[in-house]
Amino acid sequence: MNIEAPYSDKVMDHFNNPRNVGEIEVPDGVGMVGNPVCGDVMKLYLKVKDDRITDVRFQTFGCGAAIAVGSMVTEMVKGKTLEEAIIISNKKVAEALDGLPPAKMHCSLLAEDALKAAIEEYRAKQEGMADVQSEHHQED
Amino acid sequence: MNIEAPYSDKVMDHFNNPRNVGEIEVPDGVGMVGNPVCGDVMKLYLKVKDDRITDVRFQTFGCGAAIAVGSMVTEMVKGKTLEEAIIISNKKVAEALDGLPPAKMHCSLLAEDALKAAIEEYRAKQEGMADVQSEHHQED
Amino acid sequence: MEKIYLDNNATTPVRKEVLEVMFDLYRGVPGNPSSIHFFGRQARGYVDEARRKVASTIGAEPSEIIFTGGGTEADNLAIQGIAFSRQEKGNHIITQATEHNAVLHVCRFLEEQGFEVTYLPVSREGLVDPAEVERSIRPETILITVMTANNETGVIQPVEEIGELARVHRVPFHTDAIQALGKIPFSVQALKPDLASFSAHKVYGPKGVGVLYIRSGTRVRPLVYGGHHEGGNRPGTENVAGIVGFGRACELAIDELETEGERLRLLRDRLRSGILEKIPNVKRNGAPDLLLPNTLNMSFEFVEGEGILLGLETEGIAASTGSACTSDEPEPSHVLSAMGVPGVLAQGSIRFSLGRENTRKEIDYTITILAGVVRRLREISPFHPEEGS
Amino acid sequence: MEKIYLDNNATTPVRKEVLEVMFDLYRGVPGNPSSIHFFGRQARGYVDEARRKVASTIGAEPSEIIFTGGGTEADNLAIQGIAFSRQEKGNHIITQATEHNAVLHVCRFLEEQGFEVTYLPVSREGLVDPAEVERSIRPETILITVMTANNETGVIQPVEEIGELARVHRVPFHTDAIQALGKIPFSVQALKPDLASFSAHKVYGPKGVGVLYIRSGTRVRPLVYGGHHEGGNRPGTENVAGIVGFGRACELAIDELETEGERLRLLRDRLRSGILEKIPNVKRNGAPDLLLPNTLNMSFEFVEGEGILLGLETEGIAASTGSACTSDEPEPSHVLSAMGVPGVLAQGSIRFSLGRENTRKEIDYTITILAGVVRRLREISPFHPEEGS
Ligand SMILES: Cc1ncc(COP(=O)(O)O)c(C=O)c1O
Ligand SMILES: Cc1ncc(COP(=O)(O)O)c(C=O)c1O
Repeated sequence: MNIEAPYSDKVMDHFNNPRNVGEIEVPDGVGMVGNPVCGDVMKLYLKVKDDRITDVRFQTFGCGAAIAVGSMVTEMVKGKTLEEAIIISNKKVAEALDGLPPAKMHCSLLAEDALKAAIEEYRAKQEGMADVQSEHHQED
Repeated sequence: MNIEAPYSDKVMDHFNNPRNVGEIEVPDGVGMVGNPVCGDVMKLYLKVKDDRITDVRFQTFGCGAAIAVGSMVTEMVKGKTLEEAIIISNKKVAEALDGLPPAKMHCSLLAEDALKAAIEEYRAKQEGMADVQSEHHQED
Repeated sequence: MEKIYLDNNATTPVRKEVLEVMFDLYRGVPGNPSSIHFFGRQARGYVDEARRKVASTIGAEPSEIIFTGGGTEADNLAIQGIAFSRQEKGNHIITQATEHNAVLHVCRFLEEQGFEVTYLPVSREGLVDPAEVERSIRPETILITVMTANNETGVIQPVEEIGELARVHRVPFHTDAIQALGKIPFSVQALKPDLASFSAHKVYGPKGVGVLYIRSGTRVRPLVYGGHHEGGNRPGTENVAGIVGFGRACELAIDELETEGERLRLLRDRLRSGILEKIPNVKRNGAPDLLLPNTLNMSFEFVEGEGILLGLETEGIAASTGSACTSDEPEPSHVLSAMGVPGVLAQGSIRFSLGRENTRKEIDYTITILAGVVRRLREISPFHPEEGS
Repeated sequence: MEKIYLDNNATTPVRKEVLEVMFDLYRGVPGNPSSIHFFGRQARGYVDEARRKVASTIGAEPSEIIFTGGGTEADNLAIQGIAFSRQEKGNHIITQATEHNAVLHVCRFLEEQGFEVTYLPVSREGLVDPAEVERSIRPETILITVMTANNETGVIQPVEEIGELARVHRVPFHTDAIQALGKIPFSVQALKPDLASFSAHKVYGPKGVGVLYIRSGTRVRPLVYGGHHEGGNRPGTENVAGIVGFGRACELAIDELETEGERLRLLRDRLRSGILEKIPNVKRNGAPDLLLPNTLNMSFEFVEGEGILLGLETEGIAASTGSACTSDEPEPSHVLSAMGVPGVLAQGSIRFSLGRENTRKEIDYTITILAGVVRRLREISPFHPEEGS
């Protein structure tokens, strides 16, 4: 009878063969969210060119769902512009994985949050550089 | 395995074929004990000659044990002198039946008590008659 | 000697179809439903499926079904659970005199704890008067508990009216439906109780498994603590096989409710007519038109019930005096006493409760044997007018 | 794929010999033990026999054995039962931090009811200090409850010393011996507790059956009311088949205690050595010399436990993170936290609990698979020093 599988085949595929695992040596943006004491942490690295994500990597400390959403979100954002990427919701990630068990939906938030954090970090750095550049300009 | 029989074969025999059931038309002593609301009543009739029990009958309203002890006690006292009969304890009745379940030991008291009540009634009548006789005597 | 079992209100044999699913499960599903691995998820899946089956049997949502360790525990969880969770709202409980001890003893315990309990009387037929229920309701009333059907007499109470009153007065209503399940239609959609108790072993399921229906939104204080199981209402590792057995038993009971109910009613009526025809000085107990189809309670004048049972047993027939209780309680049945049956007559009362396995032949045999037993015992009785005067 | 079950502390599969007696009983003994006819007496006989078996397994008198609806209920009956029956004597209870929720949650409930509870700390090895128990005893202390062996770590507490202290100070002593039964010798003659809890499904018996040992003369307030069953301590129709299954399971467990205990200890040690050899950055949890022979709890640095479990499951291996609990509790194990295991490390802890069906081959396979899973997860982890720096 029904040994209901805990996860969809897609989740299991991303858990067993996670895409885009690891770090980017000199990232343009990095986001790290979660709390290891509560079980899940995700770190996401971006390479950005002309407002477009050219490379993305992730690392996860967490359960199977947390790993799969990390893998999936990297697949979803690669090649996207930052505007397109930042509106990717946790629900979209979960849908792309053919769903998550209700108790695991919170894991998909990790992916959304890590992505947002990385984009924000990138933008903050950009603004900082812009400021620096404009300051330079004035000095010239 | 153990369907422990509730009662010994002897109890069942006396329940199924009770001895000395019924009344004595003109008894010398009658004892009735118990309370029907609590479940058990025994009535015991004696015929006495020269302080010896020549006939005995019983009636019971009650459970199997109460019926069996009535039957057994009548067997035990028939032909006995009143002195011999009155010392028959409920334990002896129960033993003669090869024992009773603990929860049913109180039923054997019915037999002892009904017998004692009947003997006492007989003796009270005798004393009354003796009194009457001695009164007669004085009158004479 | 083939034995005849006429004590199905005390307990029923586990039916073959139920045993099958239970043993398949025992053999194949070793997991703890709380474990997250496949063994655990498999067990959880079975428990969830059983919950759906029980729920659909009584017209409830699966989330409203709490599995317990039996009917007694279900009654306790309902009554203690409501009493202790609503004690700031009030301390008054309404029940009635012919409830099972699993209700009455809880009420007595609650009285020791400072609650006040009204035990409503019943009519000679065993019925509670809904108007009396209504008159007993006070501002501090926090629970009304009235059984759907009585285990000793089979009398079916006017629970729909009582439930309606309870709703109007906004008092939570619990019903012990343990004897009703599988014997008469029972739906929480129709009756709308806030809580209702059930027990598997009365419907050909295993002993030691019960259900408390708790209407969504109703809160009870648990009896035991220790985990998240059953929504925190009844912590402890689930009796998976027992629960699955209950689920299957419900399913089958519902399928067969009408045909089997009708069959039992005919058999029961045959037993009744046979007894009345063959044995003089017999009284029927309980409202004749408001009885479970399988139950017959009769008083045999001048003789005592246990003697009758032993006489029947000698011929292979098992019935009972009132509820299943050891004979260390010499008082007559509280149910019959409440109905005004005099003590001596109550002592001579027998409950015949029929079940799936009984046949017409068995009933006819029982009538014959019973007539002989009663005649013989009356001959021994000091109260029998012909013999004892 | 053959599955490997390494979660025997969560629950054990019902063993064949136990199933056989249960099945025979379900088919052959339809009675309610409270009924006085032969069906009832037969059921009563089986319950009595099982009671004798359980009693002799732990060195108790049959009259000291109360059957319950599970281990959680047994713990509750002991703790609530003593607390509420002794509340005029005092309101203080002593327990310790690594108890099962079936003890801790009851204590929390009792705190809400006005009792005071001291939760003693444990050492890094998971052990309670008997001297601390003694220091915590006050005039108003009415109960000390300390488990015999922990379900998550297998750590065996110094219950003999604690029991001795309790006796000297005349405070009732309860021990949750649910994980000890069948794994290490346990006798109420040696330990002399006033109350001790057991659960059938931890010793290859059915789920939903427990036992509370109550020393003769000790009184507890029941959790439920409704009849004379189990001496009034636990009313409700007995789960006859489950009780009989528990009796048989006890008998077999005692027969095999030494040989099976030794076999499991060797297998467990093999698993431990294999892991320590193949996987770097692993920490063992719990006093190494005071462990149940079948239990191994290990923390794998840089990775999270549920991920490990899913990796193992993919290869057919079932283990657990701490106690069987659904993952809606994201906090790390309260047991490991109490032992001072840092949160991140506690999140990476796995309990392997071995049982009768495990083989050397399974253990060797598990070591290999586990090494691969942990390596792979560490490659993904942001915390792993080689990969993540
Ligand atoms: C009406 C009623 N309520 C409660 C119970 C108790 O249920 P259980 O035997 O499952 O504890 C019974 C049967 O014993 C019953 O007939
Ligand atoms: C130490 C301990 N206490 C109590 C329990 C609860 O017992 P049960 O599962 O029978 O309710 C368990 C197991 O679940 C346990 O391991």
